[in-house]
Parts: sequence; C-alpha cells; structure tokens
Amino acid sequence: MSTAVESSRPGGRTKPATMAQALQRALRDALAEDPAVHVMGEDVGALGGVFRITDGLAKEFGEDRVTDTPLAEAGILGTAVGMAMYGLRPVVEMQFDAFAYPAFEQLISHVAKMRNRTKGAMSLPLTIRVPYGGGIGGVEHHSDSSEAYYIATPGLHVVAPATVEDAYGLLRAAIASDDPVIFLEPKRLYWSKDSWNPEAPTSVEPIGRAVVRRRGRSATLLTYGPSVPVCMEAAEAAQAEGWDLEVVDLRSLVPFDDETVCASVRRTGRAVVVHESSGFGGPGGEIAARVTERCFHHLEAPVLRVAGFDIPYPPPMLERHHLPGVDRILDAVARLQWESDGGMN
Amino acid sequence: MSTAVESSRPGGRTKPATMAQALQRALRDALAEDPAVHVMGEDVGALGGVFRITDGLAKEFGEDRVTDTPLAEAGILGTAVGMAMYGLRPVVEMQFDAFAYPAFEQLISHVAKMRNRTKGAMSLPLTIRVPYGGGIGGVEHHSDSSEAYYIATPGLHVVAPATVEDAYGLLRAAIASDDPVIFLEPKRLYWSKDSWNPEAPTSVEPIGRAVVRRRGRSATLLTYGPSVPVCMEAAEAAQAEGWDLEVVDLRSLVPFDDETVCASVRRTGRAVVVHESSGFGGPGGEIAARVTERCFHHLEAPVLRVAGFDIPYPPPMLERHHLPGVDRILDAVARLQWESDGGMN
Amino acid sequence: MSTRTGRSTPVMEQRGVHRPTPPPAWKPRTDPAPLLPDPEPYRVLGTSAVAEADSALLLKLYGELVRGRRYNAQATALTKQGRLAVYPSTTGQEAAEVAAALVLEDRDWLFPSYRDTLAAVARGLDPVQALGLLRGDWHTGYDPYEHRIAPLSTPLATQLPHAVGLAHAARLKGDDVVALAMVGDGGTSEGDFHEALNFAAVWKAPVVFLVQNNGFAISVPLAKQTAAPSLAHKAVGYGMPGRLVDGNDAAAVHEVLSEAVRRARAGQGPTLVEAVTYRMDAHTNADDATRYRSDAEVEAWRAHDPIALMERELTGRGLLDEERIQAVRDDAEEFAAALRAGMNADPVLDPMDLFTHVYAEQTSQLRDQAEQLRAELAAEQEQER
Amino acid sequence: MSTRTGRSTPVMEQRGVHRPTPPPAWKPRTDPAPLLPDPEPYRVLGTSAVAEADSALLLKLYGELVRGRRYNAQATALTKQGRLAVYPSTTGQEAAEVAAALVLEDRDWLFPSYRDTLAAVARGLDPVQALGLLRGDWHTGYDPYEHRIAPLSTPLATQLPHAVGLAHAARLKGDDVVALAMVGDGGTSEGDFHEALNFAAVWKAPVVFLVQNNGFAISVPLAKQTAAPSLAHKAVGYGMPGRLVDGNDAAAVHEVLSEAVRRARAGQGPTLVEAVTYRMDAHTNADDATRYRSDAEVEAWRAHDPIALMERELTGRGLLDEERIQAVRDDAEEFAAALRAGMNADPVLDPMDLFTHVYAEQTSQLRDQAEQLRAELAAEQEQER
Ligand SMILES: Cc1ncc(C[n+]2csc(CCOP(=O)(O)OP(=O)(O)O)c2C)c(N)n1
Ligand SMILES: Cc1ncc(C[n+]2csc(CCOP(=O)(O)OP(=O)(O)O)c2C)c(N)n1
Ligand SMILES: [Mg+2]
Ligand SMILES: [Mg+2]
Repeated sequence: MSTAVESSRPGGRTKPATMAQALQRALRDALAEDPAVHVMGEDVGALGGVFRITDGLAKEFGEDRVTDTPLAEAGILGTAVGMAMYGLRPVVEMQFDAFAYPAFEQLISHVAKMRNRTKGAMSLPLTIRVPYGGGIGGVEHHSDSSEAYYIATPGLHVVAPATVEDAYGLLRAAIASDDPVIFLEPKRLYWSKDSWNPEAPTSVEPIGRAVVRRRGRSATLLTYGPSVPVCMEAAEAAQAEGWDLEVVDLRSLVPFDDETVCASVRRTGRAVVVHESSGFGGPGGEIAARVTERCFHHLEAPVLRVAGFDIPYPPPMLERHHLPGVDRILDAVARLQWESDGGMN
Repeated sequence: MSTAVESSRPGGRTKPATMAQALQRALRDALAEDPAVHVMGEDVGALGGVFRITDGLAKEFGEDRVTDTPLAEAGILGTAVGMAMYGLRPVVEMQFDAFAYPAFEQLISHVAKMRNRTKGAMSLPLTIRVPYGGGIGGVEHHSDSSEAYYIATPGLHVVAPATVEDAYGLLRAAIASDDPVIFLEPKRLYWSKDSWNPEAPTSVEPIGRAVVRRRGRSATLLTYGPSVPVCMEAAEAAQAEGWDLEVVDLRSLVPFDDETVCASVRRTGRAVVVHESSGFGGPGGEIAARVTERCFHHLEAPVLRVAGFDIPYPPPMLERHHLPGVDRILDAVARLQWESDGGMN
Repeated sequence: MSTRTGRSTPVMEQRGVHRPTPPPAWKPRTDPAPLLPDPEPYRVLGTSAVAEADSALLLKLYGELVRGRRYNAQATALTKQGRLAVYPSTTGQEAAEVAAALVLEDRDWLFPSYRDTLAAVARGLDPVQALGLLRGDWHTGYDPYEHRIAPLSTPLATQLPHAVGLAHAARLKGDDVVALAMVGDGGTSEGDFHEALNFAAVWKAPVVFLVQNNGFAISVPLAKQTAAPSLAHKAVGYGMPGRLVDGNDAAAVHEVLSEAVRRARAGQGPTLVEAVTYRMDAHTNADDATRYRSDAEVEAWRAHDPIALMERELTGRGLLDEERIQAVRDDAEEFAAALRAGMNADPVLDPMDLFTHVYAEQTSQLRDQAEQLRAELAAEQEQER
Repeated sequence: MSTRTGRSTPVMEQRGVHRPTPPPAWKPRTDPAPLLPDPEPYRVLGTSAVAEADSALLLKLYGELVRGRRYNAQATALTKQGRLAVYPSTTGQEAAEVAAALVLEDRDWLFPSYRDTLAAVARGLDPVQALGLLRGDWHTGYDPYEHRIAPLSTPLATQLPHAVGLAHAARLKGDDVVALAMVGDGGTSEGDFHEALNFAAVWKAPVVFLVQNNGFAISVPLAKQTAAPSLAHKAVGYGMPGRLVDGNDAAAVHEVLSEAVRRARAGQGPTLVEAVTYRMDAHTNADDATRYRSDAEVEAWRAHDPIALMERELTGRGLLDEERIQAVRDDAEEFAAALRAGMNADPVLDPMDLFTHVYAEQTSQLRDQAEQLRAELAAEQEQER
C-alpha cells in the first residue's frame, strides 16, 4: 500500500511499467492538460481499444472526448481532419496497421498536404496512432509494417518508440506537434517492461532526434521500433565474436536525424540497417543511401540491410523466419568486410 | 494514300507515333486477341479516357468489354479483383495518380496478396494503368509520382515505359502477365513521338529487364519513365563537359534488373539515380543502396540521387523548380569526386 | 415549406408566368416503394407462415444448426488448447450462417467474412481447411475454386466488390452463377460496402448481400454505427430491394435468401438482406464482452435461440423425438471429434512456401532470399545436432 | 413469400408452438417515412408556392445569378487567354451555387468541391483568390479562415467528412456553426460520401450535404452512376431526411437549404439535398462534350435556364424592367472587368514557398534543399545577365 501512495505523488518511485501503460498515461495526461485533445477510433471507448491503450479514458473524460466511431477508417481520419480544422487536436487510433489503408487517400491528399495547400494558413495538429509490425502471432492483415508508405509522403512526421519512456515522451510530443504525426506503436513491445516513473515522466525533445542506445566501436546498427531490442540483444551476442557494436535508435524516421546517425557511422566505419518491414523499397534503402552519400569515405564496407523478406507478411506459424533476428543481424555484421582492415579493433 | 495502304500490311513502314497511340494500340490488340481482356474505369467509354488512350475502343468492342464504371476507385479495383477471380483479365484505368489512392486497401490487402494468400490457387491477372508524374501544368493531385508506395508492396509488378515502343511492348506484357502489374504511364510523354511500326510492333521480353539507352564510360545514369528523355539530354550536354555518360532505362522497378544495372555501374564506377518522385523514401534510395551493396569496390564515389524535393508536388507555376532537369543532373555528375581518380577518361 | 409533407401545386399560368417544360431526367426513374423493407423482420417459425415450410428442409436446417453449434463450441475449445490462434464464434448466429450456405447451388460462389467459417463448413468445406487462417499455418486454408468459396476476408467489407465483380464476370460469360456475400453490421459503415452495392445495382449483377446484424462491431453497438431505420433501408439508395429478416429463424432466412437468389438468377439484380441476430459469445475468445454489454441483454436473446426455435416447430410437427435429437447430436459429436483429430495433427509447414507464391515466376531477388533462409535453416539444424 | 408486400401474422399458440419474445433491437428505431424525398423535385418559381417568396430575396438571388453567369463566361475566357490553366464552369448551375452561399451565416462554413468557385465568390471571396488553384500559382488561393471556406477539394467527396468533423467540433465547443458541403452526382459513388453521411447522422452533426446532380461525371451519365430512384433517396439509409429540389430554381434551392440549415442549427442533425440541374458547358474548357451527349439534350435544359426562370417571376411582379436589368448587367460587367484586371496581373511567385509550408518548423533536410534551389536560381540569374 505504501508504494501505491508514494507512486501517486510527483517524484514518486520508479517502478516497472509496460509500454502500453506509458502510452495510456500519455493520452490521459494530454486529455487532462488540453481540452482540445480528442481521442477517437474503433472500440476506444468502453472496451479501451483492442490493446487496452485507451482503457478507462472514456469513463474519465466522457464520450465526447474519447469517442467510439463508426467502423470506417477514411471517415475517422476525414472527420478528424475537419475537427483539426476547427482547432481540436484529434488523436486517432487505427486498430491495426493494415486497417489504416482505407484512410490512405485522406492521409496523402489532405492530411499530409493541408498546411502546404493553404500556404500555412491551415495546419492539422493530428496524431495517428498505428499499432504496427509482427511477432504477435496475428493472422493476415494484422502484422504489416507500413512505414515505407508514410515516410515517402512529405508533410507527415513518422515516429516509432522502442522504450517505455519514449512511448510516453514521443506520444506527448506528437500530440503537441502542430503537424500530423504517424505514431507507430510496435505491437510486440506493448507488454515490454522498463523501470519508469509514471509520476514524473521524462519528456523527450521535440520529434526528430535519434539516440545512441549502446556505444560501440566496431560497427553501427541503425534501427527503430520493434527491432531496437533485437539489435541490443545482437550487440550483446556480438561481443562473443569480438565485435563491439553501437546501436542507434532512430526514434523518428521523419524528420531524420542525419547528424546523430552520421556521427556514429563515421566513428565506426561500418553500418547495418535493421528493420522488420520488407527490404525492397523499405526505409532501409533510404537510410543506407543517405548514410553512404554523407559518409562514403568513412565506410570500410557497404552499408548492409537486414529486413523482412520481400514477401507478404507470413502466417503466424512461419513469421519467425521472416523477422530479422539476432543471427541474421550477426550474419550481416560478419559480411562487413572485416578482413580488409582489421575492424575487430 | 500509298503510305496508309502500306502501313496497314504487316511489315509496313515505320512512321512517327505518339506514346498515347502505342498504348491505345496495345489495348486494342489485347482486346482483339483475348476475349478475357476487359478495360474499365472512369470515362474510358464514349469519351475515350481523359487522355484518350481508350479512344474508340468501346465502339469497337462494346460496352461490356470497355466499361464506364461508377466513380469509385476502390469499387473499380475491387470489382476487377472479382472479375479476375473468375478468369477475366481486367485492365483498370485510374484517371490520375492521386485518384488511385482510394483503392489502396484493395491494392495492398488483396491485389498484391491474393496469389500468396491462397498458396497459388488464385492468381489475379490484373493491369492497373496509372497516368503519373508531373510536367503537364496540372493542378494539385494531378501530378503525383506514387511509385514508392507500389514498389514497397511485395506481390505487385511495377513498370514504367519511356519510349513509344516500350509503351506498346510493356503494356502487352503487363496484360499477358498472370500477376498484377502497376503500369505507370508518364503523362508528359503521352504526346512524345518516335518512329514506330504499328503494324509490326516489336514486343519486349517479359517484364523485368532494364535496357542501356546510351553507352558511356564515365558514369551511369539510372532512371525510368519520364526522366529517361531528360537523362538522355543530360548525357548529350555532358559531352561538352567531357563526361561520357551511360543511361540505363530501368523500365521495370519490380522485378528489378540488378544484372544490367550492376554491369553498367561496375563498368563506369559511378552512378546517379534520377527520378521525379520525392527523394526521401523514394525508389532512388533502394536503387542506390542495392547498387552500393553489390558494387561497393567498383565505386569511385557514392551513388548520388537527383529527385523531386521532399515536398508536396508544387502548383503548375512552380513545378519546373521541382522537376529534375538537365542542370541538376549535371551538378550531381560533377559531385562524383572526379578529382580523385581522373574519371574523365 | 412543403418539401416534407406535400407537393407544391404547379400553376400553369399564374400571374402570366410561363411554366417551363420539365427537362429530361426530371423524375426518379424507379419506384422506391417495392425496394423498402417491411418494418418488422420477416419470420416463419412461430407464425402462420410456417405452415408452408417444407419438413425436409426444416429437418436439414435443424441438423446443420446443431452441428454448427457444436462446431462453434469445438473451435472455441481449440483456442484454449492452443490449436487455434483465435476464433470468432457464430454461436447464436447459426441460422444465418447455415441458411446462407444452403441456398446456393454448387456452381454459385460464397464470399465469407472472417467470422463466417461456419457458412463455409455448411457448404461442404473441410472444417480443418476452413480454420487454416485461424490456426495460422497459412492465410487461406483451402483452394477457393474447389467449393467456390472466396478466401475469408478480414479487412471488413472488402470482399463485397469482389463478389460483385465475380458475379458480373459470370453474367458476361453467360454462366448461371450467383454470388452471395456476407458482411457484419459494422462492415456496412465502410466505403467498400457502399461502392460494392452501387456497382452491383448499376450492373444488375447477380449478387445477394447478406448483412448479419449481430448487434455489435466488437464492442460498438449498432446505435453508434448507424442512425438508419434499419440496415436494410440502405438498399433503396442503390435502387435494389432491402429485406429485413429474423436472423435466428433459419426457415425465414432461407426463404428470404432463396427469393433473393432467384431474383439474381433471373437477371433482376442484387438484393440486400439484413438478418437481425445476436452474437452470444464475445467478439473472439480474446475479447471480454462484459466491458460493453449486460448479461440481461444476452439472456433476452437466449430466449430467441435459433436451435430452440427450430426444435419447437419440429417437435410440434412430430418430427423430433428424443431419439431423433440424439441422432442429430451424435452426428454433431462425430463431426467435432473429426475436427479435433484434424486440428491435433500438426500441420506440415514448408518455410520455402513463403517465397513460392509471391509471383507466378519467382524473381531472382526472391530466389536469393529463399537461398538465404535455406542456408540459415540448414545451419540451425546443424547446430541442433 | 410475403417479405415484399405484407407481413406474416404471428400465431401465438399455433400447433402448440410458443411464440418467442422479440429480443431488443428488434424493430427499426426510426420512422423512415419522413426521411424519404418527394417524388418530384420541389419547385417555387412557376408554381403557386412562389406567392410566398420574398421579393427582396428574389431580387438578391437574381443579381447573384446574373453576376454568376458573367463570372463563368469571364473565367472561361481567361482559359483561352492562358490566364487560367483550366476552368470547370457552372453555367446552368448558378442557382444552386448562389443559393448555397446565401443561406449561410458568416460564422458558418462552406466546403466546396473543385467546381464550386462560384459559391465561394457569392459568399464574398475575391474571385482572383477563388481562382488561384486554377491559375496555378498556389493550391489554395485564399486563407480558409477568412471567409470560412474550406480549400476547394479536387479529390471527389473527400471534403464531406471534413465538413462533418468541423461541424461536430463546433457543436462540441458549443458554437452555433453549420457546415454546408457540396458534391457532384458522380461524387456520391465514392466511399467517402457514404462514410461522411453515416458519421454525420450518428453524431447528429450540424451539416447540410448539397448534391448538385448535373447529369454527368465528366462523360458518365447518371444512369451509369446509380440505379437509385434519386440521389436524395440515399438519405434514408443514413437516417437523415433526403430532399429533392429543382436545382435551376434559385428560390426553391434557397428555401430547401434554409430549412436544412435551420434543422442543423436546431440540433436536429444533417440533411441530404439533391439539386437536379444540368451542366450546360463541357466538364471543363479542355473537355469535348459532343463525344458523349446530344445537342438536343442541352437545348431541352436551356428552356429551363435559372436566370430566365427568375426573370419571368420578377417581371411578373413588376420588379424588373429594361433599366433594372441593365443595372444588374452593368454590375456584373464591372465585376468581370475587375476579375480580368486581377487575373491579368502576373502573380508574385516565391519558389522558396515550396519549402516553407511543409512543416510548422522547417526540417534541416528541407533547409538544405531550399539552399540548393536558391543557389541554382542565383546561378540561373547570373547566366541570364
Ligand atoms: C477495414 C477493417 N477495419 C477494422 C478491422 C478490425 N475489426 C475486425 S472485426 C471488427 C468488427 C466487425 O464488426 P461487424 O462488421 O459487425 O462484424 P462481426 O464481428 O459482428 O461479425 C473490427 C473493427 C478490420 N478487420 N478491417
Ligand atoms: C477521387 C477522384 N477520382 C477521380 C477524379 C477525377 N475527376 C474529376 S471531376 C470528375 C467527375 C466529377 O463528377 P461529379 O461528381 O458529378 O461532379 P461535376 O464535375 O459534375 O461537378 C472526375 C472523375 C477526382 N477528381 N477525384
Ligand atoms: Mg456485428
Ligand atoms: Mg456531375
């Protein structure tokens, strides 16, 4: 009991929390602080969302602030656009990655472009939460990694948290942003735990800064979202093989933090990009290309990519073969042409 | 009159034709040869399409084969899926690039995946024609280059012709393919002319082969669709500066012809990717990354990209600033670090 | 103003004003009256209409209902044993599921949503194959052409335009084929529902749209989904008839759907049928329905159980006794046992299938990736030894 | 079967069959009758209803109609002079355009489609700004907040959910604001139309949907777009009233829209209004209408011209004579001259705007790209010197 009392005071104790709890807390704090914030989507009310991220919010803030919508994603996003036009800050939940696709026209032709179309007169402070990625045994259409579509669309910000703390901080930053933000929530990290102080949640800087999660000298793993813990694990395992890997968590794909990324790659001279979405046409190509453009003479080897295969997301029983795992990452690290320069330093 | 008579015989004379004419001819020949082929879309009937690509086809083949649909892109593609399930070969026209977005869910969740979902039992021989790209003075939503979305979607083929001959050959190949093909028609090349023999139209190989449009030794321009003529022009202009540029027309983005591309880049040691779609997250990143992965030790400089800016497509009066032109391509070629190795050879 | 109640009377020469000729396309082209549904869902069981019902059909329906109920129970049990990843039950909805399957000829096509495995099974599909998606070994567990059952559709309402396109294609080819497409109440809010119905009506495609209004889209009740008098009222906006039917009355659903199929076959175009029913279980085994609905509501519907309704009629006709009931139940048990056995056998998986069915011809890119995985798996096996 | 015509009579104790209690949600919740449109488009001009029409309003409408016609002619002329990239004319549709603008209060919002620049102009927007999109110097030529006019929407029907969301937001904030959204007959086939109307009805949002049925979506006639009795009949499927009105009768459109706005303001929810009209010009100046319609059809509609209809009434009332007509025409000429002058002035363009309005805060990436363009432009200027 004493813990509960203590943790309800600001400055209360740090304790383990899940990413789901941090996200929920971010929504609650945003709703409480700013009456313009509205949460809307399918089943976000009484049910609290299929992942329970909005659990209890409808009860606390009422159905006008936390609204179960009809089942129509273009309608959800389209009406959210109208609400944002009128000064509200809608936070839209798309139930799963693949169920955001019906809203694609609204997203591309209006959400991403409204500020530009109106020469800055009309902005859309909209947050679009998309539970994304695989690894949860979901049947088809429940495990897509759709970030390639979003990052290719100028006008959108695209972020993905990998830690409990970032889940809170980035979601607050997204809701506070005056621009539309695609907020990718790695489904399989919802129940990941970290020690975190929910009463004094650290806020992150405004969207757009990568962070070095692990320092290392041999090579850099560039990654984000659900692949961050996998890369951390790979970096640990790599030690046994004599590689001291640096891990950069991009956090934000748009804007892209060239500075942090290039500083790391220039230091290590080698890089592997790791993500779950398909390789071909995925974010890894962009990342590898821009790192190469900027760091060419620092590179001892081409920037390699470890990504999902170029196939539709597999059925649950086969998904482990698709997902980039520790071994596949280490295989890529091994192909970074170490013989030529003794990169084992 | 004699010309007309001669050209109506197989083996008749080559004469100038536009890409629009070649596309129309491809549709007519496909309709005539295979009763399973159906053309459908908005205004494809009596009007002949807003670009007149289907001109006269409804009259010739009847409204059951060439059908004006209700105005609903998801409905058009969704019903085409059903028609393909029953063994037809629908050729769908999306009126403009941005108006294909409402059909995105059907495209991603069904069209691209049907063969895979059914373990090969059900294939969708569907061609989706998308007039795409800018340079025609179109108002907003009429000039998007949307290929990044398509190439990031496993299960789709993505092709773009740059010449009159390829327009015919690739469209025939697309319609003959047992898989869905996104057929990107560069709007501003519709009225480009080439000498072509419509009575003995050369067929191209099955989808997936790039072609070297111009041989050169200094560096390779990798490009496709509307940027091919611009690159050819740039290559001519480059001669004055002492560069002998090779130009590779990719023709097909999926499948990607690594063989032809890498052979060229290994030969020249330098490459610039040129396309009209936005740079960030666009096809150029993928192309640069895979060329670098495969040809790293042949590269004298990083693979550079010349692409549209990372902005919503500009209004007509400003679009020239956005489109990759000869000067911007030559600027990129100049940045290929010539001083280090005397690439002017 | 008078738009609501009456019409303004044209006055030909009022104050010298010349009355202009009504231009073409002035009047609605179809009479809306026959398109509108009756205000009460159509029923057969427990009404005078039941007298006309054929005993053989009722018995057939009864058998399928009982087997369907058993199927739902068995599939739910399989989720608890980890043999199914997830199962969306149709307990309480068996009447609509089963009737949808039985009204079709072999040459017709069924377009089920993700919930409608029971309809597929009632059409003759091996239940193990029907449950492939939910077991997780592949996306579609069957060859759609074998029983003319389209893949179960998870993205809501997206299967409806497919049904329209297929039916239209069949009609163009001169084939006598009807497509029956199933969708939930929630799915009617999607744009694809609208576009599919509109295409169907314009093309006069031989399609039947069956909406199972089971009261909920996961947790969202119908009142938050639509303000329409009924979902069947949407039909008039497309120019097709809308029919409201008691979805728990298998005889009524069968009759209404048969009539719709007959219309479609006769070239009279599509029909929208709303079957009013109730989802007795949670959305899926993973859902917690107590969060959004009361036990009292569930109980009220239990009194209107599709199997009980049918049993009363058959008993009344003297067609059912304890023995007959037991025989039907035994059949259902046998069915369940076979299903259990089928599901308890581990599926044979080939990871290489991931690369085989992306394109008709494997690209070199995928060949390379398949090679990579093959090498990884070989190394894995090596290590395991 | 009796679903079409009558209802089956429940028989309480037929052959011992117990009649089950009807479960909750059994009956349609709304009476559909008042939602259905009258079979004939509502008219005022040339009917007895005109007696009630206010002269001042009719004169105001007349002035706007004449000015609107002149605006259409001027804009079309500007395309020939290369001052407009393209122009979709509303010649023949002025009544609906103008009435839509006039029924709104200043605090209300208008959501026009790409064709509806005339409605924006009639609401008070500078026509040069209204035509910005079509001139091509920027996408939206005006600040939407100034006159509460959303950006002209080119992707069809996508503006409808925006209108619903804005009206809903205003209502949540307790503001007395109505949104009026315009769409074409073709646009009603899009999924966004369906979803917007459904949300509006469920939320009881203060929105009015105005469909201008001008007979065509580019070349596609209404009969290939829908099989519905009328587009207004779609309303009942959402649970809102549908109204059919003569779209060339400015007094009738004004009355029907005013009533719909009043309902919305009173918290009674949305209305769908179909204005039956005709597009006298081609789809745009770039279109060739002879490919898909006959001159005879166009002529039939010319006899039902919105300006002529109004002129007859005003002349009948003795409110118009040659002099008054001339004054109205002079005003329209003046308006056209100002528009010409405005459009003949070259717009001031700043290529740097391309990078300024992508995000609230320019990213370093865009800063670099802006720098690149700046350098290129400087080099260009250098060369030109
Ligand atoms: C396009 C789309 N959006 C969201 C979902 C997630 N989802 C799955 S089932 C469901 C509710 C469906 O309700 P209803 O249509 O009434 O069918 P029921 O489950 O009642 O059979 C939702 C929202 C989905 N599958 N597809
Ligand atoms: C989503 C979308 N698809 C296609 C188009 C291309 N297009 C522009 S106008 C038009 C016809 C519109 O017809 P209608 O809705 O009746 O409006 P009208 O032009 O008659 O005013 C079409 C197909 C578009 N703008 N948006
Ligand atoms: Mg339901
Ligand atoms: Mg129209």
